[in-house]
Amino acid sequence: MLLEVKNLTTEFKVKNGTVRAVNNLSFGVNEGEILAIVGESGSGKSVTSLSIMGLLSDNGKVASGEILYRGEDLLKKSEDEMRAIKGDKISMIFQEPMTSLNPVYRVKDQIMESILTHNPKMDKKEALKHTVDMLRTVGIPSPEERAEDYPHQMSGGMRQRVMIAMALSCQPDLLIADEPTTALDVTIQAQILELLYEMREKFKMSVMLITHDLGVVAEAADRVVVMYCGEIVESADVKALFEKPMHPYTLGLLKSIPRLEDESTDPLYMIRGMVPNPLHMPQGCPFSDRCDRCMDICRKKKPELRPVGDHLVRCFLYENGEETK
Amino acid sequence: GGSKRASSGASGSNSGTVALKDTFTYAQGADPRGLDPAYVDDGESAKVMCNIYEGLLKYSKDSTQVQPCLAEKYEVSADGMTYTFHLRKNVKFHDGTPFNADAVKASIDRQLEPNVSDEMPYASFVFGSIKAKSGVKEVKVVDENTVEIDLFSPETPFIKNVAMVMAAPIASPTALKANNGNLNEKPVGTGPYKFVSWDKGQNIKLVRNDDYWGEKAKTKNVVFRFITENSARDIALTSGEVDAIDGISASDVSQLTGAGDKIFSADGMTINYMAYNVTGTKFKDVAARKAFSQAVNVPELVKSLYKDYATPATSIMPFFMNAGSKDVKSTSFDKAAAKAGLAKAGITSVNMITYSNPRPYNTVGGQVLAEAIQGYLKDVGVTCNIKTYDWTTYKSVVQKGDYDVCFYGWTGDNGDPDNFMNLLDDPDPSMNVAHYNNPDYHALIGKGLTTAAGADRDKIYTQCEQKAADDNVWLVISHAKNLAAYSPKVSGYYYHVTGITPFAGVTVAK
Amino acid sequence: MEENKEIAETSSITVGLEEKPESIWKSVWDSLKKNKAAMISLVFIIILVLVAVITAIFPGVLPHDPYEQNLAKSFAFPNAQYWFGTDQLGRDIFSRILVGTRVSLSVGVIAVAVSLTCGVLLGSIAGYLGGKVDTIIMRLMDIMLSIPSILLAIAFMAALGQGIDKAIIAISLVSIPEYARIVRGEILSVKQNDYVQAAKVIGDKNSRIVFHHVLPNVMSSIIVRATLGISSAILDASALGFLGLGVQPPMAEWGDMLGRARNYILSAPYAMIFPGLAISLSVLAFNLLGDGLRDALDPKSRQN
Amino acid sequence: MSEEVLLDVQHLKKYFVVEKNFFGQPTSLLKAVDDVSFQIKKGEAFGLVGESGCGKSTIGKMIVDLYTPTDGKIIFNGTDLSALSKKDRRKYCKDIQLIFQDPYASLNPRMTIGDIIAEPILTNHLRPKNEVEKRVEELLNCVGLSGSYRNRYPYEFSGGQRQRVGIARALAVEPKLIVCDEPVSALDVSIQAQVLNLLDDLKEEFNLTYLFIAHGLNVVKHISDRVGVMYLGKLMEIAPKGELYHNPLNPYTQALLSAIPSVDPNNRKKRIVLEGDVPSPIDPPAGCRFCSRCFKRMDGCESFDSILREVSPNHHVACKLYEQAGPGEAEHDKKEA
Amino acid sequence: MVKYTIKRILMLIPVLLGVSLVVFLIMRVFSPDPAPVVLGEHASTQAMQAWREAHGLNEPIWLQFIDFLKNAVTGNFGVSYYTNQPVSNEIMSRFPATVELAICAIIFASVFGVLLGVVAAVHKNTFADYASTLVALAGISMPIFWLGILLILLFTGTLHLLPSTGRIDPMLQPTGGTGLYLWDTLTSGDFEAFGNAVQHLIMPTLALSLYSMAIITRMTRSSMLDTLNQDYIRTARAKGITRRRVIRHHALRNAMIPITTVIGLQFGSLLGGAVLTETVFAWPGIGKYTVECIQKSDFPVVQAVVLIIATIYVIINLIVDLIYAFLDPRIKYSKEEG
Ligand SMILES: Nc1ncnc2c1ncn2[C@@H]1O[C@H](COP(=O)(O)OP(=O)(O)OP(=O)(O)O)[C@@H](O)[C@H]1O
Ligand SMILES: Nc1ncnc2c1ncn2[C@@H]1O[C@H](COP(=O)(O)OP(=O)(O)OP(=O)(O)O)[C@@H](O)[C@H]1O
Ligand SMILES: [Mg+2]
Ligand SMILES: [Mg+2]
Repeated sequence: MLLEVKNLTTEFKVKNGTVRAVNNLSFGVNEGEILAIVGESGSGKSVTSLSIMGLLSDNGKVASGEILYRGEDLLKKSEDEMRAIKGDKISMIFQEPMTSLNPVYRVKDQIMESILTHNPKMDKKEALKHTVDMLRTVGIPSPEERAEDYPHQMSGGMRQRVMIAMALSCQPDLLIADEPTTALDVTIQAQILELLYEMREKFKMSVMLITHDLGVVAEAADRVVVMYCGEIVESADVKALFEKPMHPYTLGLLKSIPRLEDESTDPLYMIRGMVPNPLHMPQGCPFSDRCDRCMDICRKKKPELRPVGDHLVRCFLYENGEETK
Repeated sequence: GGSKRASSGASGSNSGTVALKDTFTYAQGADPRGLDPAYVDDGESAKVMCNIYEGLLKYSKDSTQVQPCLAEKYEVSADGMTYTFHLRKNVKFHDGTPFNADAVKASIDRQLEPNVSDEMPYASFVFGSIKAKSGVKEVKVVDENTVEIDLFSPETPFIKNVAMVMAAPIASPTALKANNGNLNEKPVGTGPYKFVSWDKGQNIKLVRNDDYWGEKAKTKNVVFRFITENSARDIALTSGEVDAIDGISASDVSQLTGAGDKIFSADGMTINYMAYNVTGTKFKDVAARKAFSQAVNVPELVKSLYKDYATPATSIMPFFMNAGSKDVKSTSFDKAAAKAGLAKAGITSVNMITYSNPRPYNTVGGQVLAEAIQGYLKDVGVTCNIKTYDWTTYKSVVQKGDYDVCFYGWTGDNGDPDNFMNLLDDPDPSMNVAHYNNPDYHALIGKGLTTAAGADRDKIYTQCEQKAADDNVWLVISHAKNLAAYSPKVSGYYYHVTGITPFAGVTVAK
Repeated sequence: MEENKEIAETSSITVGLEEKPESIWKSVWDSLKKNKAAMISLVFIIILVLVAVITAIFPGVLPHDPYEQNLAKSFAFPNAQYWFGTDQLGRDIFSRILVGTRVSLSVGVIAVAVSLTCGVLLGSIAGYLGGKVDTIIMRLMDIMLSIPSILLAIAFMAALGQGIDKAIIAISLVSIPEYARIVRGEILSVKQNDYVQAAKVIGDKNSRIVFHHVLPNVMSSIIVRATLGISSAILDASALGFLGLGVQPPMAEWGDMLGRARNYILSAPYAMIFPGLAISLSVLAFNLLGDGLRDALDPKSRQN
Repeated sequence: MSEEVLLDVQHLKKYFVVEKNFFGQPTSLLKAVDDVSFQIKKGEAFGLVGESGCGKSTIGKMIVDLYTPTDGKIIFNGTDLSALSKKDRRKYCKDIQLIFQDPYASLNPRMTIGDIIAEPILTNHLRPKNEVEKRVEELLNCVGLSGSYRNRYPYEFSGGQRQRVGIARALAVEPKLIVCDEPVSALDVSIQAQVLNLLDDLKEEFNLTYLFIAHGLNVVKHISDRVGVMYLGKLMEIAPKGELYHNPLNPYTQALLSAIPSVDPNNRKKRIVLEGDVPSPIDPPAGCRFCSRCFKRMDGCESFDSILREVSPNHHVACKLYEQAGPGEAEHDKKEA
Repeated sequence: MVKYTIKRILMLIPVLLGVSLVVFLIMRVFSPDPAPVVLGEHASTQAMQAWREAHGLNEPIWLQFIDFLKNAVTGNFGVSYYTNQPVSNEIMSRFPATVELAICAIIFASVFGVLLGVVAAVHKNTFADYASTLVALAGISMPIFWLGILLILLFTGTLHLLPSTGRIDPMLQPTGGTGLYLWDTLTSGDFEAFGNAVQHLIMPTLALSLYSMAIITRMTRSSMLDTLNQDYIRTARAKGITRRRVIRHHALRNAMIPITTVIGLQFGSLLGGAVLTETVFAWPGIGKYTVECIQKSDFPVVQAVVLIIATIYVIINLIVDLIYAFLDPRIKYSKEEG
């Protein structure tokens, strides 16, 4: 296993208390696989990735748990050691291509910075050449010229390509992609996803793909982790998950998306209510308020994540290893 | 006028053994307006100019008695209309031009019609006006070293005017020609110091004139620095940035002496007064004016406002200008009488106008003075509404005459009593702020002008003063002392009654 | 931006929707209450206001008559009788500072009120109407802004003459452009908001849109500016007073007291230290309160 | 749905001036909407899709009078709105309403929900004052919110709830036509469905007509009857929903459809990936706007007039491929599953 | 860019015209009559009338204004009423003092303001943050003149460390040159004079710059906090570069964009603050002189000074805008209006 997250809990201090954004989270990423993490806004996807990268904002900290990269706990590493890993072994691309590049530096300078940081011996000329190569690899036309551009001179799709080029410039083992296509147009979204698959093949790396779009998951992922309110509610191989979603939340999500194939004019399936406030979590299962199949116990106790068939599910319906009807 | 003055000036302790600095730095409150005696009217200019220029005559060190200077002697004709000056020989201007009768004529002629210009504030005061047939009629060059000046009518003050630092000094005719007749920026005279440079707002530097005809100046360089704020000057002196300062406020004296600095204090030629508007509604009657005057305890007021650095006034002129001053009887403090008198006159409120800036005759500024008087009048049930204006505005406001009482003052120019007393006879309301107009008084002034200097003349002016006191035209408040402070290392410093500061005798120990 | 919205969404839900609704001002107040510095300042300002009002209504509470001179006791060192000493005319500095509160506060408040009104009016017209009107108004403001305000104020004072009313006019005049600019900028940005467009779509008239939708949303930044503006008006007034252009005697004004005492800093430093402290502390209080208000009015901080 | 046309947009254009010379004359134009015509029938939901910046919102804003058209007509119920004076135009406010994309920015944060909904009623004098409150409650219930929320402020609500308030505000004037400008794109998946269902229900209940603007074809599909596809200020294709999804004719529509990932890991399709980005709408090239990215580009596209032609009944396409084509000859592309 | 600059310079003309008109109106229509001051204690009513006539003050105001404009265009601002010297001489002899002080102050304020602001932002909610916030609060709350006097009391009155007045010991004063003593003494290699000039500059600079420094500190702090929250900072951190480089290279560079505006604006307010500072420290500059001239109704001087200061102010704003372009590549001037 390339990366293993064990019992990760991340908390934020806010005005009125402490928000537990990620709660006792455990999962792993295998060499060469695409692991998708899905969940609604605020379910803790980004916080998980930021915890791995050690990029949490000042008011947040990992309260407990381990993050093992090739067996070594990243949380125990010094700042310098972490810096050597970030951008080199594990790199990350972000949701907002429009704002994730520094507006005052040329594209080439930003990519070269990454290369030179991790290859201090390389001279500038060489780094520039490598930069142009990377830009070409991610499909930027006439890369020599575009390398001289400032980010604002590029479209969103181009910027996301630049971000990818930058993330891949040191050939990382693991790429964390936090909703890399959400902010982009449909046709551009397709381009970027296509590029990601290509790059994965080319660089033989693992990808942790964060998204809230189940379509993207179905298209791209090998395995899926579904998060809700900072916890994993279900996790399985991608085919298994889409064939037989177990957790009522996963099921709801899948049913509520309008599908192209769907010809009926029936109303869409709706998940009732809203995500609870992280400061006022319900006592029992966080989904209990919105669940169609909520039982008494759900409101009182928190279910455990347990294996059910080839899934891991956190629901009292599967208390006995199989669905209770 | 005679003079008997208590001078606590810097005693010239001629300790020849002490090593001397070659620079004397003096701080005053403002830049001179200019350095051409014909073009300026302010004390700050005078202090600098008196070191560069000389006139035909000069005042003696501690009075306004005239003494020879560039003229070795002079004669007045019997009718008092012709003055003949015998000039000193072998004197050169700083630019090398020889000093002679032509130079004298040039210096005076430029201030006579038709050459005189608007910007020459003292020209008519010193030399009169040909149009108005007063003052100088003609300057005649008798020979290289003799000049004859003819007047239109006998004028006793003329000889004092010739010793003034304004208008009267003789400037180099070559320099005048080279600078379009205006030496404001490039003064050239015959004095003990030569002009070096003037950095506006900062300083003026002078250097010793080594070709001086008389005793050479003792210190090589003189620097005048311009520091507006009183407190800033005080600090500059205590911290050793400058060697001497003037215009210090009375309340800082103890601080300065405490720091080891010395104070120079001598009666100044000033009067600080409050004028009643005698043509106004409230103070038409002498009785009302008298009652108001009685309400103010002048000695107490002066003591607290000016500490020991102004003398409570009992008459218009300081004693040293006119021995008779002491005999003048003025209205004195009487609270009960004041209350009764004011009630009788039906005065319950008074409009006062005053100026905000400190003036040479009133170092605390008109506002503080007005407030103090406001306080006294409150005790007798009269409300004073004070309106304060800065000096610029004040002069225009005064002109309009829209007040019951106003504050004003006067600094003497030449030590002649006419220079003071003539104020109450001036037809111009901006000079004669009380709007006083009395035929008897007018007659006295006219007589004084033509009477030859001496005891008889002094008596005439004493009568003037008594008349003004009886009529309660002014509430005379104080004669400011000329206050200056200098470091104990300085010797030979003095501040003349006319407000000038000749530095030729000053030394500064290292 | 994106993230804030999301945090906002998740956190806003549980405000137990059946509870009594909470007005915006109450929540601003709640969040202001947590800011210690702002609360201390607020208390200080309330005390200032009380002092100003009480000394005006019951001058008897003052330890001494602030206008009563006692020439015999001029420049008394601070002592049990005269806590802050006496000034040149022997007046009690402490009483004068208390009375001066009224002058400083009213200069601050009135000047801000006047300049704010004019500034808001000009800024709203320029910002909302745009086009030529905007250009003309803003050029005018540019002209005023390019003369240092203190010089402009001094010139106004020199022209108008001395007096507290004149000082207020001068200070108000010179601070109009700043308000106009701020309001215009805010209006331009609020104008872009969808809710303003929504108001147009439902058929609101321009005037209603400005007064109902635009201005109230600019209000919070105006309030903050105004609070900070009071502090700079107090500073400006004291600067004018210091230069001897402030008030007519015997009125007590802090800057004026300081300016007069300046000539005696060596002999009577207390005569300038205390008025200076009074100015600094009041200015500080208004600044801190303004900062606190800004934080409290910031929608980001209100969400939780 | 009747056959009566409620909204008829004819040759609508909107050009923004991006650069002026010293004398204030435009030197560069942004053609946000360039000669667009379509009709919406009473009771119909017309979907308008296209990528960011193609001019969808601009059309919507012209219809609700937030922008003044550069050229063209907007005929509502037989009246040409673009020819009316400002004052007369205002009378139509209550007939045409807009729902905004951003539920956070479209509600005045200083007003209570009740006031926000009451405002259009009062402005347009639709109810006597004393009935307004009742009406507000009614509207709130309509959009699935409790009437007791009336005194709350927008910041106390979630995005989905705010969008409901926005819908209630639009409904308050009892409009005939509602322009929905991406009403769900800012919402979470689970909330999206709630709002879409609500809009669907309301349409039935109040016999509304929708112009429904969206980014992607999947959202539009559920709600609209007919769909128009836009690209760079021009309409590329208009067809009834079923027709468009099963038989997209314009290559752009095809690409757009194929870009939507399917929710079935067993059916990972080969998608059409377009090259490059949408070109800038500033001084766009003549001819077919899509030709720089088109995978079926051929000679003459650069000079194609880009006019919609009816290829089969009710199916209009602007593409060189169908320039001469009658309905029968239309190239039937491989259908996307 | 060149086109933009030219356009901006052209736009100065109406502003400066407006400034001239405003000052002209204030001075000539509303201000007190200069005659009594110019003519001094001995001014008679008649003399004053003659003087006004001679100086064209009896002409219709618009004629006076046109006259003034005509002369101003040729750089002739007339002659000071009070000293009879050409106004340009009077101003030029005092100008360097103010320029030197203002430059030192703005450098001091910028350097320390940015430094404190960055430290405060980077160490938010720590002692360093509170300390610099405190300094900033003190800076915006203390009247300049009071601070100046306190400094004098301390450094000159009590400690006798620094000179309280003037720019330099007059005997060390450099002659000729630019009038900027630091520059003049340094270029002529006169280090004693340089040291002396520095000593004189310390307190005025401190007093004048504290307010601006406070404003810059606050601006820097908030701008840095804002920037540090930006996505691209996270990107930079994800690259594995050092914290220091993130702050200096990525955050500060972006934060500088709004800070530059504030610094530009502060330069304007420094020119105003100079009035008070120069008064307190007897600094022979243009600010104090202008106040004196306003009070003396020396119209020609006031008109010229205000026009010059306004020009400087507007030019500084222009420069700030140009610096923007350098700092922020997103700005394209060709498309901007004003
Ligand atoms: N800096 C922070 N301070 C306080 N709370 C935070 C912070 N960052 C995240 N959170 C909280 O953590 C929770 C999870 O946030 P996270 O950003 O991981 O969501 P997400 O799943 O990435 O959602 P999205 O799809 O919107 O990106 C949220 O409830 C949020 O309120
Ligand atoms: N007020 C305006 N001034 C100048 N250009 C504008 C203005 N409004 C819109 N545009 C431009 O017009 C074009 C079309 O904009 P519009 O908002 O209609 O696009 P859209 O299709 O709604 O996009 P999105 O999906 O991002 O909402 C864009 O290029 C936009 O930049
Ligand atoms: Mg996220
Ligand atoms: Mg849009």
